[in-house]
Amino acid sequence: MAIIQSNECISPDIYKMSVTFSGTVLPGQFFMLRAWDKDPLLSRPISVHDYVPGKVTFLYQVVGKGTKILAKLKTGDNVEIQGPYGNGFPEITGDLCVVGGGIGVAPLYYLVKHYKEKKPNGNCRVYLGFRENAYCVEAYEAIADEVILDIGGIITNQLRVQPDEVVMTCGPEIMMASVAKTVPLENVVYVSMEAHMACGIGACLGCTCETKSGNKKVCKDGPVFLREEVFYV
Amino acid sequence: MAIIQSNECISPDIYKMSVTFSGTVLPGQFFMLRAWDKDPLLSRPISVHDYVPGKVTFLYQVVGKGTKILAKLKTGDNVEIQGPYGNGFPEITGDLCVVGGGIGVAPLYYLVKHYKEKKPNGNCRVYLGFRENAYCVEAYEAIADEVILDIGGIITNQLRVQPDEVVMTCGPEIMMASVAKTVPLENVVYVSMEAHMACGIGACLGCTCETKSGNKKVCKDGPVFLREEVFYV
Amino acid sequence: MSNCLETKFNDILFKNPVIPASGTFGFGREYEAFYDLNKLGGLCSKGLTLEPKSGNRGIRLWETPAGLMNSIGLENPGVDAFIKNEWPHLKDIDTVTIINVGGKDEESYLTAIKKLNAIDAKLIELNISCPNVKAGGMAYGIKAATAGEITKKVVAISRHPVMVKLSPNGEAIADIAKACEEAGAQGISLINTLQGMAIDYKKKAVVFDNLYAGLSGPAVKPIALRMTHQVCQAVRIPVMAMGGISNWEDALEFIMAGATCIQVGTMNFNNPLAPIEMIEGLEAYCQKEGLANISEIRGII
Amino acid sequence: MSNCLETKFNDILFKNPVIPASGTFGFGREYEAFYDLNKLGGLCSKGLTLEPKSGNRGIRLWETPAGLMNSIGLENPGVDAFIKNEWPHLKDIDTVTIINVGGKDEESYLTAIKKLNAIDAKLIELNISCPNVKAGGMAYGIKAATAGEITKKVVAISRHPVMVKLSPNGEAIADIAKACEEAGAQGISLINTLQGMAIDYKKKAVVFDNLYAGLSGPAVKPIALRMTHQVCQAVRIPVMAMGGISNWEDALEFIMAGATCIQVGTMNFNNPLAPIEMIEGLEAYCQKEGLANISEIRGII
Ligand SMILES: Cc1cc2nc3c(=O)[nH]c(=O)nc-3n(C[C@H](O)[C@H](O)[C@H](O)COP(=O)(O)OP(=O)(O)OC[C@H]3O[C@@H](n4cnc5c(N)ncnc54)[C@H](O)[C@@H]3O)c2cc1C
Ligand SMILES: Cc1cc2nc3c(=O)[nH]c(=O)nc-3n(C[C@H](O)[C@H](O)[C@H](O)COP(=O)(O)OP(=O)(O)OC[C@H]3O[C@@H](n4cnc5c(N)ncnc54)[C@H](O)[C@@H]3O)c2cc1C
Ligand SMILES: Cc1cc2nc3c(=O)[nH]c(=O)nc-3n(C[C@H](O)[C@H](O)[C@H](O)COP(=O)(O)O)c2cc1C
Ligand SMILES: Cc1cc2nc3c(=O)[nH]c(=O)nc-3n(C[C@H](O)[C@H](O)[C@H](O)COP(=O)(O)O)c2cc1C
Ligand code: FES
Ligand code: FES
Repeated sequence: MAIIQSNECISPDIYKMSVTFSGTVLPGQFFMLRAWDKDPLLSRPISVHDYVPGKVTFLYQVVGKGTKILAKLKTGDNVEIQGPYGNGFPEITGDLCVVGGGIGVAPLYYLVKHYKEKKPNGNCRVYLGFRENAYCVEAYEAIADEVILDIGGIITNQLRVQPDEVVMTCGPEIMMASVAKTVPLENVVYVSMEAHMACGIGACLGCTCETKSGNKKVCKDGPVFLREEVFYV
Repeated sequence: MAIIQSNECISPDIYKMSVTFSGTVLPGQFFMLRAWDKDPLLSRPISVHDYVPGKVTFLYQVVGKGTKILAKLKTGDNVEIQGPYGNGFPEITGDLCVVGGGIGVAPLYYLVKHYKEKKPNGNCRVYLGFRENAYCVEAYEAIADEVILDIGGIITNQLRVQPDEVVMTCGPEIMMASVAKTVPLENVVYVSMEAHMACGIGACLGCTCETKSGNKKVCKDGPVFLREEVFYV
Repeated sequence: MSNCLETKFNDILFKNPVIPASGTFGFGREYEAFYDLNKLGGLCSKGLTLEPKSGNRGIRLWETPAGLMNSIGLENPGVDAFIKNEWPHLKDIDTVTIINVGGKDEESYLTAIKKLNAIDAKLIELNISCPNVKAGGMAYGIKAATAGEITKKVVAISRHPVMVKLSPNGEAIADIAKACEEAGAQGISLINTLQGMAIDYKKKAVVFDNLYAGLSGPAVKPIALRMTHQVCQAVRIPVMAMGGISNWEDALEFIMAGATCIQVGTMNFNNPLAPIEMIEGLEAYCQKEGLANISEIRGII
Repeated sequence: MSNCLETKFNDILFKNPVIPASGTFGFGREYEAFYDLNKLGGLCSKGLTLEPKSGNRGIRLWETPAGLMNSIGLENPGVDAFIKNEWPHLKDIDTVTIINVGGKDEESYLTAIKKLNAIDAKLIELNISCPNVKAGGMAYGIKAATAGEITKKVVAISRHPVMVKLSPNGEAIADIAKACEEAGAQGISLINTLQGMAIDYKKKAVVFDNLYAGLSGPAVKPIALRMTHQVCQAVRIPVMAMGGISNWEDALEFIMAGATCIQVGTMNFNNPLAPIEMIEGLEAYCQKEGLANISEIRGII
C-alpha cells in the first residue's frame, strides 16, 4: 500500500501522481498499480516518471476503466503498487538522445534525470512529439541539454541523431518502428515496449513480445529491448 | 443522483446517512441505493429511516460488499437512489405499537414520527430489541410515548399488546413470526418483509413472498403485509 | 431522429435492434416509470406457460461477481390470463412485442402456442432453454435432435413466426441452431442463462432450493459473444443475441458478430435506462461513423 | 500451525488443499518473491508439451467483467527442457508439484508422459481441455468417448498417477468425468477455461488472432462450482476443483461441494498472495468451527 502525496491533472486526460515508496528504482522500470478490488480484475502497468528517495511519481493518461479510477484518487488515499518490475533502460557511457511520443514521454523524464546525475558532462537531447497538447516540456527543458518539440506532426521527421549518441525511445509502436528504421545502424537504439499484462512478473506468459531470439516477456525481459531484437532491422 | 449530507457510524457497523431528495415518502417505503458501477452488480434496498422535505435518512448495517461501500462515502459524495418503492405502512386510526429487532428498527423511526405528526393524541409504544449494542433508542424516546428496550434477550417475551393497538413490526423473520404468533388475533398486525431484490419495481419476480393469496412481490406488493397473509395464523 | 437503427428481422421491422429480454422486464409496465416504451425496438414478455405457475420456492436471486443467478422458475400467470390482462395493454405499445413461451412437454407447448394464435403478436420466442424448471424446456434445448423436433411441431401450428431461444448448457450450440433452422425456425435467440450453483458457506447449504440456477449478466458476455458468432456463422435465419450486454459498445460487438437484434436482460436491474442508453449510443455511433444504417457493420467479424 | 488442512488426494499427502493452477504460476520461481512456496499445498506447472511451443501470436490477454480471457497457446519449453532446467529447482520445493501435460495427438501425449516417467513427480495433470490450441487437447476433452480413450492410454504408460483436467466446453461434464474414471484416471481436475470471444469494436476486429480464447476468473465461479458438484456426485476418485476461486470462502464452497483440493488461477494476478490468504482463511475457519480437519465439511452439500 502506498499513500498518495499528490494526483493532479496536468493536461487534458493526463495526470501526475506521486506516492510514497521506500526502495530504489531504475529508469524504464514500471509498477503494477491498483486502487480497486475486482472491477477491473487486473492491475495496471505504469512506468516510473520520476523518482526521489521515498517517493515515486507516475505520469499517466486516462484511457479506460483503470486509469479513470486512478484519476479520481486524492491526496492521502491508498493505492497498491507492486514493483518496480522490468529491466529498465541500461546505463550508458556515450551521449543520450531520447525520443518520446505522447504518453510515451512518461518514463523518459526519470531516464534523462538519472543520466544527467550519473554523467553531468554527458550530452542529452530530447525529442518530444504530441498529437495535440504538449505536457512536461518545461520539465524536460530544465534537465536536458536540448528539447525538440513537435505537435501534430511526425517527430521522427525531425530526428537527426549524432554518431556518438545512444537512442532510447518510448511511444506508439509505429513511432518506435520509425525510429528503429531511420536511426543509422551504427547507433545503439533501445525501445520500450508495451503489452497487455496480467501478472507483471513473468508467470503468465501473456505479455509476449516476439524477438529475433524468440518470445520474450515484456514484463520481465523488457520492457526495454535493443532495437534489433524487436524490429529485425 | 443524490448528494450525501452526512454519513456517520452511530454504533459498531451501524451507519446513518442523509441524502438530498426532492419528493415525498411514506413510512415503510424503501429506496434502491448504489454507489458503484458493476461490482456489485445490483442496487441495495434500504428503508427510509427518516424523512423531512428535501432530505431522506437511511440507517443501515454493514454486512457485505454493498453496505461496506456505502459506509465509506463522505459528505458531498454522490449516491444513486431509486425510489421510493413499496407500499409502506398504512395510516391507522387507533393506537400504535411498533416492535423492532436489530437493524429492523430502521424504518420504524419515520413510522412513529409520521404517526405522531398525523395523530398527536394517539398513543405510540415502541419495543426495541438488540442482540448486543442498542442504537437510536434516545431518538425513539424523544418521539414515542413509551420505549421498551431489550438487549440480548427476546423482545417478544416482554411484548404485551393493548386491545386497541395496531402492531407494526420489522426485524428478523423469526422475531416477526413470534410477534405474529403471540399478538392476539384481535389486534391488526403488519409485518415488513425482506427478500433479495434485483429490480425493486416488480419486473423480475425475484423477491417473492408466499402469502395466503399466492405469491406477492416484496418490492411492489410489500414490503408491508398483514400478518395473516404471510404467517398463515 | 434518423432511422439508422431501423432493423429488419425477416420482414418484421424494428425501430432499433434493442429489446429488453424475457423475464427481466415483466410485461413492460414497470419500466414505464423510467422511459417511454415506444422508444424500444421491441420488448420481450416474461416466459409464459400454458398453466399459471407460481415458480420456485426459497431464495430466487443471488449476486455473483459481475453476474446474477436466478431461480425464478418461470412464475407467470399462464397464457390465458396473459391474453386477458396483459395483452390489451401490450398491444398498444408502439414496439414489437415478442412473446416468450415455455412448456413442460410437447402438449403444453403446442396448446400454449395455439392459444396465442388468437392474438396479433409479431414474434414468438420459443424458450427451450430455461435451466430452472422442467417446464422451461431445457431438456429439449440441450440436444440438437430434440430441439429440432419440438421446433418443427411448434412452427407447424403457430400462426406467428417462431424464434427459438437456445441454451448455452448443451451440445455444440451451432448444431442446435442448425437443427432449429432446418425444422423451420424463423429466427434464433441466444443465450439463455448458464447453469451455475451457489453455496452459502455460512449456512453450509445450497442457496437455491432447486440446487442449480441460471447465471446471467456481464460475467457471461464473452461466452455469449462466442456462441452468437458460432450460430451466426452456422445459420441463415436472423439471430437475436443476448448475454451480459451492458452498454452500447457491447451491443455493437454482438451486431458485429452477426446479430440482427440484441436483448438486454440483467443490466435492466443495474441501470433501468440501459436499453435507452444503448439506443442512443448506437445512434451516435452510426452518426460518427457515417453509417446510413447499422446493418453496414453487421457481421463484419 | 495445526494440521487441520492436511489433505490426502488418494495417497498423496498435501499440507493443505490450496494449489496455484497451471499456467498462472509459471514454474513457481516468480512467486518466490512474494512468499515461501513451501507453504503451498502444491503447485501446478505451466502446461508442457513434447516439443517446445512458442504459443499464439497477437494479443494474449483481455480483461472482461470479473474475468480474464487468455490465448497463451501453451507456450512452453517442452518436456526435455523442463526436466533439464525447471525440475531440479521444483523438486526441492517442499510441496506437491503437479505436472500439467498437453498434447496435439496421441503420440505426443504418450511420448511426453514417457519422458516424464524419468523424474520423481507425484501427480500428472493431463490437460485435455485447453481451448487455445490444437495441442491443448480440447478435441479430446469435449467428448466422453475420446476423453476415456486418451486417458486409458496415458494411464497405461505413466509411472505417475494421472489426474485428468476437464473442459467445461463439451458434453455433460459428469459423463466425461465418469469415462475418465473408468479409463483408470486417479483423479479429476476441473475446470479449464470456458471458450469465449472478444471483439475490439474500435478496431472492428476480433481481439485474438485465434478467434476464440479461454475465459477464467471470478466470473466463471458459479459454473465451475456447479460442474464440480456434478462431477463429485458422479465419480469416486478425488477431484481438484478450480474456476474463479478468489478467497477462502470460495475455496470452502468448492470443498463443501466435494472437492478434495482446489486450485487458484486468475486470482494470482489480482492478488499474488491469494493462495496464502486462502490457506490462512481456511485454517482460521477450521479453528473457529472446531474442525479437526477440513475433511469434516468436505462434500456436505
Ligand atoms: C510496461 C508498461 C508501462 C506503461 N507505462 C505507462 C505510463 O507510464 N503511463 C501511461 O499512461 N500508460 C502506461 N502504460 C499503458 C497503461 O498500462 C495502459 O494505458 C493502462 O493499462 C490502461 O488501463 P485502463 O484500465 O485505463 O484501460 P482499458 O482499456 O480499460 O484496459 C483494459 C485492459 O487492457 C490493458 N491495456 C489497455 N491499454 C494498454 C496499453 N497501452 N498497454 C498495456 N496494457 C493495456 C489494461 O491494462 C487492461 O488490462 C504502460 C504499459 C506498459 C505495458
Ligand atoms: C425492503 C427492504 C428494506 C431494507 N431496509 C434496510 C435498512 O433500512 N437498513 C439495513 O441495514 N438493511 C436493510 N435491508 C437489508 C439490506 O438490503 C441488506 O442488508 C443489504 O442488501 C446487504 O447488502 P451487502 O452488499 O452489504 O451484503 P451482501 O451479503 O454482500 O449482499 C449480497 C446480495 O444479497 C442481498 N442481501 C443480503 N442481505 C439481504 C437482506 N437482508 N435483505 C435483502 N437482500 C439482502 C444484497 O442486496 C445483495 O444482492 C432491507 C432489505 C429490504 C428487502
Ligand atoms: C430474473 C430473470 C428471469 C428470467 N426469465 C426468463 C424467462 O422467463 N424466459 C426466458 O426465456 N429467459 C429468461 N431469463 C433469461 C434472460 O432472458 C436472458 O436470456 C439471460 O438473462 C441472459 O441475458 P443477460 O445476461 O442480459 O441477462 C431470465 C433472466 C433473469 C435474470
Ligand atoms: C494465463 C493463463 C494460462 C493458463 N495456462 C494453462 C495451461 O497451460 N494448462 C492448463 O491446464 N490450464 C491453463 N490455464 C487454465 C487454469 O489453469 C485454470 O484451469 C483456469 O484459469 C480456471 O481457473 P481460475 O478461474 O482460477 O483462473 C491457464 C489460465 C490462464 C488464465
Ligand atoms: S505479464 Fe505475466 S508474463 Fe508478463
Ligand atoms: S425485486 Fe424484482 S420483482 Fe421485486
